[in-house]
Amino acid sequence: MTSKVFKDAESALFDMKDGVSVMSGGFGLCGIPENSILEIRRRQLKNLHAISNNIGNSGRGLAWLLKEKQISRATCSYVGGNPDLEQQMLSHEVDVTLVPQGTFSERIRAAGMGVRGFYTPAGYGTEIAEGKESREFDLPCLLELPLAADFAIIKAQKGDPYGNLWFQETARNFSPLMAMAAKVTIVEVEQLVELGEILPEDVHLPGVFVQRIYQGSEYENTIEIPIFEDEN
Amino acid sequence: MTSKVFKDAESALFDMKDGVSVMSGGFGLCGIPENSILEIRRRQLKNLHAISNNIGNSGRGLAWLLKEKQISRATCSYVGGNPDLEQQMLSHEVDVTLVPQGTFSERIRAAGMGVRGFYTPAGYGTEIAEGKESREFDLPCLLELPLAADFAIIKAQKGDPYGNLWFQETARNFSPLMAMAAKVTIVEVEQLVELGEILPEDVHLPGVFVQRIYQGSEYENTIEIPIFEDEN
Amino acid sequence: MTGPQNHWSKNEMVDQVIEMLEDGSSLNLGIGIPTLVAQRIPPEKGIWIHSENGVLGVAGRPTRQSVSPTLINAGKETISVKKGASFFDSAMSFGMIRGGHIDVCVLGGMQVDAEGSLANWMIPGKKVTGMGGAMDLVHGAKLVIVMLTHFSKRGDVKLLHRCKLPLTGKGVVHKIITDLGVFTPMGESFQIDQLAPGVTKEQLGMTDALISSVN
Amino acid sequence: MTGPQNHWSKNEMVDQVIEMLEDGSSLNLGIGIPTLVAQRIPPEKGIWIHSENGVLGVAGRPTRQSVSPTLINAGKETISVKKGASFFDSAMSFGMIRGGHIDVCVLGGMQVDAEGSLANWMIPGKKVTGMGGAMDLVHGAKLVIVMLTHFSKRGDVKLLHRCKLPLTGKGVVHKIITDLGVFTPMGESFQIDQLAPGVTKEQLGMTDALISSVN
Repeated sequence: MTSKVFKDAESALFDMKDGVSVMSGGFGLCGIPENSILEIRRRQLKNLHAISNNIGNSGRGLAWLLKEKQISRATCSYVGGNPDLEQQMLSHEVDVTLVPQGTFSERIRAAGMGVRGFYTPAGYGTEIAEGKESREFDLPCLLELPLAADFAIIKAQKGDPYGNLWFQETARNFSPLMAMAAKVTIVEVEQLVELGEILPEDVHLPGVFVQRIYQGSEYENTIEIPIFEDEN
Repeated sequence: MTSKVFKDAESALFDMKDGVSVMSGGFGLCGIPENSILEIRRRQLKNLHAISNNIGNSGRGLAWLLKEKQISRATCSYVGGNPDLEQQMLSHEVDVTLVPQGTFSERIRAAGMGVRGFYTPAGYGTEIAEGKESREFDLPCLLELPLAADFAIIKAQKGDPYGNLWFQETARNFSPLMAMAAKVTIVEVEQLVELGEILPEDVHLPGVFVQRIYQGSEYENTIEIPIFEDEN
Repeated sequence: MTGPQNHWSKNEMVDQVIEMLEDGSSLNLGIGIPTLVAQRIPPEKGIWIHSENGVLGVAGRPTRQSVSPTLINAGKETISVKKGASFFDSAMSFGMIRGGHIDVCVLGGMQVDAEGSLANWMIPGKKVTGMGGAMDLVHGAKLVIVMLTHFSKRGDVKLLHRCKLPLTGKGVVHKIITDLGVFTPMGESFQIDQLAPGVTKEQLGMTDALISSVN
Repeated sequence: MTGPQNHWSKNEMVDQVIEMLEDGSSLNLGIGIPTLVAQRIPPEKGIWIHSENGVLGVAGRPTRQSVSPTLINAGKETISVKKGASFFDSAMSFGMIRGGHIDVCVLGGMQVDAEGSLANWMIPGKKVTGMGGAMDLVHGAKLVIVMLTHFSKRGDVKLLHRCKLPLTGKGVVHKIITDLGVFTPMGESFQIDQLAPGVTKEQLGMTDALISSVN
């Protein structure tokens, strides 16, 4: 039986190619898959379609790839806080599609859960509605379609060899949803634990959604806006 | 501030009336809200619309209410194993709507999560599709609408005073979804624990979905089909 | 009319399913004969068994000491789980199926037809069990297998050109395993993939037109 | 043109929000001025603060000892949580909002209009921040409050008959709190619920037609 456990980012990302779509977990820099992103930079993959809430932030995360002009298309909800993306969006180097964050999450979940489309009020009556089907329920709603990807790169605090995952605090965000929505999901973990070490009730993402897992290293875990009690 | 914690089933169900719709958690008899169901029997509420995967089983659970002719309408996915329901369905005492189980779960989730409708392939080309809108995606799909209720009665292994819940093993099933989809969600727990005792990462259902909670008692926790190793 | 003597036992039917499973794959087992599959899979195949009531990693039966009322399969039977199992709610459970994450799905059936349609949830005027999860389970898995006895108690063959009973799913079945053989629905007829030892084509109770080829 | 001298401070604006909150209610706070609300809510009100990146039960700032890189709010600022907090994924987080389980939502804005429409995500040709969660947050909460300064830096009033900037949501805002007062959009005009002490109607920079009544 083939193991899902890989040695490192280099071995786990072996078949990633130019032009693929890649979902990347994390909110701002919280919970981002640092090792996998750095491996994509090392390999200088080009023409990527990045699907991520922020496409990096503060010059880090996926912004490492923006700086190297590796991303040609981006699907995200927020550009603020990411000067690299703002600049390449304005210069048309990156084709940016903005999606309301709740619709973004639900579209990714829909792809993972086999839901072929759904109706949401978000964005009705705005520019986002252009070209979309609308329909009246208790509120007027837009039809939104699943958002899938070739690869998902995500990070979890703990994971076991089957790929069962446990996320810490607010680092969960989009990661379990993306794991469901990609053809190949590659997980890096702070701690690779034994099978059975995560209580079956407390598994945040069942391993069936994970294709590859490896123990990450040298995490920066950057805090973007540190504010402390009694210091502001 | 009004507390969500009630003394018992009698006080927690104080405003439940004849004719309301009630979602009840549980798969067969696994994870059913025994105390709340028995309280509905004690009060002899009539003309109820029960929404539950099995509407009781083996003469227990919601079948306690069927025996007393308290249920006039049922929405469920499976009748097998529930002779009380089968008989009252054939005699037209209970108006039964059968919903495919995955559609049932997703419709309840949709009601809870504010999704106004979704497309699923389940049931396409079958009797279930009659009168429903269909639409071609990669597969032909049916449009399904949210399923909500006036009340949800559910059971959890552990709960805290805000209503954060933790479920044991396969007793989770429909319960967290129903808690999201009802106007008033009433939870009974085996253990009422202190605020903070359930690790924030391991909360299965955040308390914001719960209106009332009480410590249950005298659980039967009936096993429907006990089969043991080396004994069959 | 009764079936031929040389048919497969239930366990031999189950072994046909097990042969189709790739190591490490995920598998949903329907109520009835399919649950037997769980008991016979060699642990070294590393199969992950899903039950739609919210568990992945079903193992064998519990002991009288380890049994838990909150640990059951979709047939409401007591089970145990293996290391690495997980529990989840029903929306997630059916999302795994609908989203194509469960490789193989094995269901029981009343009738199955050459178009790959399945009927297994009601007999009009006689019996309604409800579809349970079956209408969802037939969409999504890469391999949908139906296990059923070749003939009904009345002696009617269950493999038809078109199902007469209300459908569970239309054009969804990939493989059929009966006590007489393994079949593939081809649209207007069935391909015979394999016959149980000693069983002949004539014993299948199917017209020549309904059998497209013997593999 | 600059605003009047007697306007509310940011903290006084925040206190207007806090007065509108029922004890024990749930509250989502947008990026910008609204995040200040978290710092000033009296703990005895028992408010549950939701941040759409996946947390319910946001409390004050962490200390240098307790700070965690994985514990932030939607503004990417470090936070702490109170007892009874929970973490969840983004689909659940926005489901809480969309499903109407969060009682109150407070957002910042660039423009807001008499129809209750809000613009806060882009200035064509100048600045695009993206809508983030704002387009979802304006649907679902029982009370949607927009907090913004009454005048832009250029001196333009931000309360308009109809927004000129691209909308975040159409007809979604229930209350508006500026540094000069509290307003309710009525369709064609705004109702003045309250003015900051010493502020007069004339100082609002709005035509008579745009003000329907003084409460």
